[in-house]
Amino acid sequence: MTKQVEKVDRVIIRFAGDSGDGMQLTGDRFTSETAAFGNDLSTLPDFPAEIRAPAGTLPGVSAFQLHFADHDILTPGDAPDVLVAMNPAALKANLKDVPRGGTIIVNTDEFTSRALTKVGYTASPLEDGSLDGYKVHKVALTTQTVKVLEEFDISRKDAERAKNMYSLGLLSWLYHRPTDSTVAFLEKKFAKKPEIAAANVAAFRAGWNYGETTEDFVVSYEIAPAPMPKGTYRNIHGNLALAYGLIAASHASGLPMFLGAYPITPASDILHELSKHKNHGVRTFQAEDEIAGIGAALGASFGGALGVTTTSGPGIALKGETIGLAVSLELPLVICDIQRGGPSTGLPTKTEQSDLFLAMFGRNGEAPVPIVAPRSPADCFDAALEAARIAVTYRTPVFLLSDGYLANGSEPWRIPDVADLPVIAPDFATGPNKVLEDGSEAFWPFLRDPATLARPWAVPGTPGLEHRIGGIEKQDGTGNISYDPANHDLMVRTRAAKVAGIDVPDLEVDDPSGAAKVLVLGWGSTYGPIQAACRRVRREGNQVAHAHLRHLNPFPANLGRILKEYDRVLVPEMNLGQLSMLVRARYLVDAVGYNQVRGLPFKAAELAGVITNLIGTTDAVEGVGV
Amino acid sequence: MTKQVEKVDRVIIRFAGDSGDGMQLTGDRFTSETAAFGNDLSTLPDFPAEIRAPAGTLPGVSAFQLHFADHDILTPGDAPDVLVAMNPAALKANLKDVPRGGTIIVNTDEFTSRALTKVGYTASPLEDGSLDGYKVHKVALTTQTVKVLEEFDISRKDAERAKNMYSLGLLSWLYHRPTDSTVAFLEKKFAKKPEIAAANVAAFRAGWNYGETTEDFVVSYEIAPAPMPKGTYRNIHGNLALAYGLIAASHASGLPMFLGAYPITPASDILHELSKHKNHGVRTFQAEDEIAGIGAALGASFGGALGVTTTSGPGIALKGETIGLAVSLELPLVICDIQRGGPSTGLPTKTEQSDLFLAMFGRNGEAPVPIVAPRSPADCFDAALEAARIAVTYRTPVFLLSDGYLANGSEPWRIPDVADLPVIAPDFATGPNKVLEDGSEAFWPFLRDPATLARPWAVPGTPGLEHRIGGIEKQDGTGNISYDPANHDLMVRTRAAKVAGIDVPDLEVDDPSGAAKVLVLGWGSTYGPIQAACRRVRREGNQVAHAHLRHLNPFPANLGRILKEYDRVLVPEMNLGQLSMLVRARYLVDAVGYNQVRGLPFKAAELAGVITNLIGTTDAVEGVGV
Amino acid sequence: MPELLKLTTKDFKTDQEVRWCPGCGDYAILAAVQGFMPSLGIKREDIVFVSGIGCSSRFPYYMNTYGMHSIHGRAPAIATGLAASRPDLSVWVVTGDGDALSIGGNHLIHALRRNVNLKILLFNNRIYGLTKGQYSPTSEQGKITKSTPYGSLDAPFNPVSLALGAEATFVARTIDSDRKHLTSVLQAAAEHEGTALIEIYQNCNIFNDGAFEKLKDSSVRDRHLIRLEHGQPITFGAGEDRYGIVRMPDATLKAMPLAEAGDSVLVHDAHADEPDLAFALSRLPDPATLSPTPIGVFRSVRRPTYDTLMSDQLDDAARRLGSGKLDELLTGSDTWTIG
Amino acid sequence: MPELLKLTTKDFKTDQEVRWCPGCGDYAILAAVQGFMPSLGIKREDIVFVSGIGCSSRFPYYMNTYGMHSIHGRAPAIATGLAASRPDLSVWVVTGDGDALSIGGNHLIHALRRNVNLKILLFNNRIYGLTKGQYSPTSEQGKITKSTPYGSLDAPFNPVSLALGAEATFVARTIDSDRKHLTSVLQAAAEHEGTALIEIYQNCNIFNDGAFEKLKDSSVRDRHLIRLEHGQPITFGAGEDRYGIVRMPDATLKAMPLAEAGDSVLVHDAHADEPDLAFALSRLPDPATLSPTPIGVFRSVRRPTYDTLMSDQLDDAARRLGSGKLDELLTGSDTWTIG
Ligand SMILES: Cc1ncc(C[n+]2csc(CCOP(=O)(O)OP(=O)(O)O)c2C)c(N)n1
Ligand SMILES: Cc1ncc(C[n+]2csc(CCOP(=O)(O)OP(=O)(O)O)c2C)c(N)n1
Ligand code: SF4
Ligand code: SF4
Ligand SMILES: [Mg+2]
Ligand SMILES: [Mg+2]
Repeated sequence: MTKQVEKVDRVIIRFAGDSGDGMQLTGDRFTSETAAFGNDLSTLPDFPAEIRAPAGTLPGVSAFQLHFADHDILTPGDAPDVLVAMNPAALKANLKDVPRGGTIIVNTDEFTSRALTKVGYTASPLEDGSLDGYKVHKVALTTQTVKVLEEFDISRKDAERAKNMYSLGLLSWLYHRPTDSTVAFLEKKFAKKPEIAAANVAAFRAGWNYGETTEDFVVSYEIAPAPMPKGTYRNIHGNLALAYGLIAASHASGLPMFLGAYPITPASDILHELSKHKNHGVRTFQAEDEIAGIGAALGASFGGALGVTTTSGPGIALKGETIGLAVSLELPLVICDIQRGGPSTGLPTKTEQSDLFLAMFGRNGEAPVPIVAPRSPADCFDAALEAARIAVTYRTPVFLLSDGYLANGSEPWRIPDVADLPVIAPDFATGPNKVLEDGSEAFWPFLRDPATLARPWAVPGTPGLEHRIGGIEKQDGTGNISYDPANHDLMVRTRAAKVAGIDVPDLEVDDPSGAAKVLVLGWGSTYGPIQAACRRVRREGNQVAHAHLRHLNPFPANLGRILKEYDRVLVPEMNLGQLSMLVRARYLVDAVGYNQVRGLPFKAAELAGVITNLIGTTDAVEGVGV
Repeated sequence: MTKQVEKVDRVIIRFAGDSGDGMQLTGDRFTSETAAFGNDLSTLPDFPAEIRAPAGTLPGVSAFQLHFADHDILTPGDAPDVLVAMNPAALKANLKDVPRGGTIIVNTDEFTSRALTKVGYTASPLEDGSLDGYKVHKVALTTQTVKVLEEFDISRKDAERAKNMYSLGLLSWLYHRPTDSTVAFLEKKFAKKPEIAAANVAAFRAGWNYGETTEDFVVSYEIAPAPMPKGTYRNIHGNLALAYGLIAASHASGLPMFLGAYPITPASDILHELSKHKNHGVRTFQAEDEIAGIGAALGASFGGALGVTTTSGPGIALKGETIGLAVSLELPLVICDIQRGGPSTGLPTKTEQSDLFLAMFGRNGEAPVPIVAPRSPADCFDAALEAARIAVTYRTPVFLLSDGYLANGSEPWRIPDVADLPVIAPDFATGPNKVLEDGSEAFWPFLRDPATLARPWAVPGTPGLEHRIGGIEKQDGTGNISYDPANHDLMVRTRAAKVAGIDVPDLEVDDPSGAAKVLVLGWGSTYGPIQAACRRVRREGNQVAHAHLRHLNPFPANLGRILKEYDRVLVPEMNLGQLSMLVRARYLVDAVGYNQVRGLPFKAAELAGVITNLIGTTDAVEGVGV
Repeated sequence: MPELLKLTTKDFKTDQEVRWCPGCGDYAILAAVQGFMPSLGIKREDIVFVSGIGCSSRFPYYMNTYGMHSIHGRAPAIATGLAASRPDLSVWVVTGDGDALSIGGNHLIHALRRNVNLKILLFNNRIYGLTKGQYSPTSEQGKITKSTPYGSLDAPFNPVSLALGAEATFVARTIDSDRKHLTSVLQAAAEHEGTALIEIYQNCNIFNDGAFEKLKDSSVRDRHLIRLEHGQPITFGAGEDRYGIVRMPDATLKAMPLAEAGDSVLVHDAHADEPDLAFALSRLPDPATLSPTPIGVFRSVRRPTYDTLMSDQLDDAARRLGSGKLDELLTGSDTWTIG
Repeated sequence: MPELLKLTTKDFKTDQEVRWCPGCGDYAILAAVQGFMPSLGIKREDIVFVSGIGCSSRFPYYMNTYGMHSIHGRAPAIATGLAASRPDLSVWVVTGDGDALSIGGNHLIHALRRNVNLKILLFNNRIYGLTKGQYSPTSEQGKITKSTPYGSLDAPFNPVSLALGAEATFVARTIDSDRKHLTSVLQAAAEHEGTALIEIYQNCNIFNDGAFEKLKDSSVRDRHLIRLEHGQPITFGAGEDRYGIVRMPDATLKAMPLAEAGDSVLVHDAHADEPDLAFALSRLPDPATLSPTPIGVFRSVRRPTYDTLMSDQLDDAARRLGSGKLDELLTGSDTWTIG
């Protein structure tokens, strides 16, 4: 049978199954194939908080969504074109997101009456007409896989497990993905169990062949590679990019890195990754708790290392006192908060942007800390470098605010040329910096650089610069303990001025027509959805501007001016309005928030609607005004 | 010799000496005598962070300032009329605050050349003319005291120590204070050492007699009692009033109080005080740290107690994660933050208002917590009651933001009639609150009161209401764990709505003429200085309005309207502008801050100047505008 | 009372789906605890389970009593406040090796020295389960995990030694799969007045499978497991290979073939005033191989409990001073009256 | 090296005025440490003192080395990061009984089990000094303080027992006023590779005066003080009343008149693999009266230090894989090229 080939410009696929079905791995592999093929892509894993929730239940469903295209895309997509559902729970949990007309591939083997009852289906949705509006492919994935693997000397359980590779093979066929990398991957992963490796490869190939042969699939799809700037690319997750950014900062500054961390979702992977790179001089310390993690990092900074701590919201809530100490000591420290749903334990595996206030204000006393936020998975690399640059240059703790969506999402990354990376100069103190009245020389640990207001960083081992620092208020210059009222006021204002004066690039506005009246201001991981929404709005003939903040503290110097250039400012955030509050207070601009705390990124279509509505009101208002 | 008696309306005295000189005790006694006499008064102790800094040094100086008058006063006074300086360090540290023409009483015995050198005097200020502009009384306090006590069977050291009572006697004579209470006090304090008691009484009397006899003092002063509302009064410190307010809340609610606390300046005294009142059913638990302190209090709340935790800024920075849990569990909890100078260890014994942001925002996720602040030492009583009322009624943690100035300052307090205290109704759940679809009854721990949005509080021991709660997001109603996106959004908004909807009295504005264009908006302990400043401004013929917030979250419903009624809003704060930022963000009002972080309360005169200047600009602006 | 209540295992189950991985040792412990509860003779409403965070800490959701799933490491502190203010309740803490010994180590040792009336069940699987497999403070040195790909560096805690060093009045160890033993230890803990720490070896079949296999596998376990019983000689082994624990001249304990050891085999005394023997017993197993591992009650001694002492102070004060009157308190001794 | 440096006590003093209360035991400890430092033979710039918060924690300001006065209870954690990343430094921690055992208890026990190269001086005055006199985790039960006007309820920690239960490799105890003994213990700690905990009994003459008087007063101290010396019989007492420590049949230790005890007097072995004896010795004093109190080195054994192990892992990796190249890392193995 010859099959049709259709060209399409973009596809969104969601793989969904039980926690134990290997959906994350399947998604990762499909992503790798897609990346290697040269499409632009964006991914969104979504898994339960339990390690392995009871099989076949709704809370146990694990999903992975992938959006790929022949052009530059920004989000993992709003609604899947294709849903692969490994069991009834996966179908039930995900069906509502698939638009009518979408494609659904189901593993019919799992649609037993017991499994159906477990999730509350009284009749099989495969039979009762509830899928009438969709293109449904019923495949006996388990049976077919087991059959293919009969020859192999492996257990029935292992054979069944390979069904995810079978489905991957089928999808790979369906979208013309290159298969070499998956075969290589399987051989490497199961290097110690060659029989299992061979079985998985066989299942994968069988899935491909099934697509090629069966009459159930008559069309396959081609998505041309996306035109991207010249360069060498890889696909990268946010947490990996963040870890690499930190290692790059260590190279760029010549400072050995010391990570003090306590495991917590969704930050743990950074600890895992960094602990692999000991030959880069990276020391990783799994502390007894978050306070010890940051304490150890601060101690290492005192000793001349690039001190880093990684955690999520609950961990930041514990580190507040030590961050205050770091502010008072004026030592470099990079604090990574991979935000998740709160408050309290909240939704550990879901994304949210609700720690901005905590980062800005979560310490006793006036304790300003610069804040940097990445906008996409790959951007975590640059943001980490920028956080380290500020920390080292200004001798200050710096927040790097990523989130669960960036952490686990992935996209193609053009690998930077190492020679182009910024240089970070630690500029250690090497000798006295003060001539006393009696003509003798001294080292004053709080005598500042007049340009940056940074204090000197003298590390133990440097002869003649022995000094003591601490969390009690210090005399300007000498750093001796001082309870003097005027000195305290001076020091509080000086620390504030130092942070306020950090050299931050001007904010760029994406306003192609220059005629927009509505500005959408965002920060962090909402970049993709906002930008995608703006493109939609523009495609419909409306004008809208988009500016996205990398620096939340201090704000870029031109932010106030930009805000005043637009009639309306919309601030979409995955919180109840934290940036919008900061902007309102600072610039007295009536920024309106669009807020969701659903543990999921915004949908571009929804946001586009909100923007369009707002554009409507602007016109109305103007109409009245003129 | 007959002495002149002059009538004056107000006096400010500052006692200053070494940490070991007993200045705090002397000040306290003088305050008690003054209170008993019926003057209005306000006090400001100011002591070093060290327990006993080396004798004779500037950092070792301990001072106590007292302002008393024949009329209603508001602050401990800007500049002392009388300085009692027990040694050269005390003179040097305090002289700059005494206006020319002021009175200085010095203990000449301590002005040895060694003591002078220690603080950097090259010549004795008593001789070199540097005190020419002041009325100086040189008294050999130590020698005279020791001489008086020669007869007593006590050590030389004990005799020398009594010099503070000698000086108290002298000042008591100078201002016609009643002496009985001090004699009674000394006899009680040294009940176990009668010889010491007698010696101190003798020294006290001798000081009085010295004033009566010596020609050095020719005038004594009378300050008539202040007219105050009818009632029984006592003098009270802020921390004591706060402790009493909590005990009163325990009585008013019928909930046994449980305090979980870890000692920290300036909050420890609340722990000390509460631990005395076991016959009021108060349990005090000195925990291993601040996290355990609040954890235990929360555990006790779960068990049906009035859970309370007391600390200062560094402690709050540690409690953030547990406060988030309390927000998520929706259990009553009173969190007292006696603010001190920050960041980090900062200035532990000095006052500041810089934890407002921390109280508002110091938790991961969206975790709103109501905030209540007292305005004067005695007001700590009412504020504590109000905090408890909100906590119990709305099932929520509540912040009570006091500060070091309120904690240690004192003023007369009209003792309330217990019958007038508000009733706080814990309203425990006693039975099922939900009929399920199948007709059976159930208890749903997150089914809310539609008016307050409070959830039911079912305490262990109540049969049939067994339930489990936790920090993971809960399903609306049932309280079961839920990762559902829409439910999370709903719960986040519901918790926010509950706090936003707390019943808070309208803000009252003090604007006697009704013609003011400038509004001064304050919160917490700045009440006295702001009100005193406004009176000054008005006395000079200008108009100014003053409004003072007890509730920082939620704001009173009429705040926005009030702000818009004035041309300019001034927000004086002992921080870099925290309330002003909240107000600007919320109401888009261009509130200007007047900010100081000097560890000391504002001076009324200075504030008055700032207000007058601002009134000037308003007129100017208006002139242009019209 | 037990007769009156007539509670059954079923009464202690909730309607919540249990969400541990299939095969997890937590299931066995849950079943044992639910099975044991009716014998306590305490009403369901008077029992509270408080936990921290971790796989194990999901426990309270499955117990039809009052319960709180709190935050990581803080359960002993939270339970202390509850138990100290409500001595009428039976308060149980469920925690993991990370929860109790890493982030929560301080609260644990302070609870032990205070002797608050808490029963602490420490599910020790020598791994962080919930965060997917990092090493824990009880993991053997050199352990390869996600966070230690080249092997962990630090010597593990021995929870029994640590507890004894922290003035614990009751310390025991048991194993998830040995329901009978587990139940007997629960029983002993429940009878103890004060803080009881029970270390439960628990298999995490996903991230640290077989960690205690030697102590469970019936074909070998008798060679590695010492069952402590108060008043009984301390022996172990099977068939010909039976050993007794004896004290060596250098004061340490050693396993010696029974024949050789003869009379010198030590007799277990869980009620000894001093924890010397209990501590020495806790040192017997090799931290890496866990052999030979004593299970059972190491120490169980009486010391007044914190909650009772606290209640006594309140009662005393009320007796001496009368129940506190608010108006008297507010008035104090130093007042003046106007008008 | 010591010869080359020619440092004196004076070199270790700073220009900062010492601000403890007159008569405080901290002065004596400071003098002893400043006096001891030159003998270390380490350059001033290679020494760091890290402290928490408390009276004792002001210590670093008075040592002319690098120093950090950090926050309450966290010094062991901060120092761990410093020592682990800079094994070339000599890192000392100064802490109090509240700082180390109350808020900082967890960091302390974890530092001990990790065996980071830290020398921890725990100034134990059995009270909170800086916050003006609340009871501490080492205060005797029933102690009347500002926060416990009716007496404290909880049993105190015995810091030596706790440290031994936490896998410490070096634990010693000494007394502020006995400069010679203090110095000898500092010496032993400095020579130890790994975490050394030294408990120093320190008099707070303001809030807990005389807490250790019995152990200091030359007319009685010999009756209460046991001076431990490795390899020597464990004896104490004066004149006729001399005692030896013997092990009783029930395995506990007891003081017995020397005459009676004869050969059975135990010989101290600080280097024993197992901490059994050290632990038993730590239990000798009555927690309330502190008699009889052993001082000296309880335990000193070798175990690889955390910082060395960590450095070894880095060196190994560099040796095996070559020093890390950033471009290779960033490129990884799965790339595609465009253009
Ligand atoms: C403050 C905080 N830090 C870290 C975490 C992440 N976390 C959750 S459970 C856990 C450790 C779990 O290990 P264990 O206590 O041994 O329990 P188990 O899952 O093995 O039963 C960690 C690190 C958290 N939830 N909160
Ligand atoms: C987070 C925090 N909690 C509490 C305090 C208050 N505080 C300072 S020192 C101290 C205890 C001091 O006792 P200890 O450690 O024994 O030292 P000492 O003063 O007796 O030498 C306390 C509770 C603080 N500074 N920071
Ligand atoms: S990860 Fe381990 S401990 Fe957690 S539920 Fe699964 S098997 Fe049990
Ligand atoms: S309070 Fe005690 S410990 Fe602190 S300095 Fe004074 S005497 Fe020393
Ligand atoms: Mg575990
Ligand atoms: Mg102390």
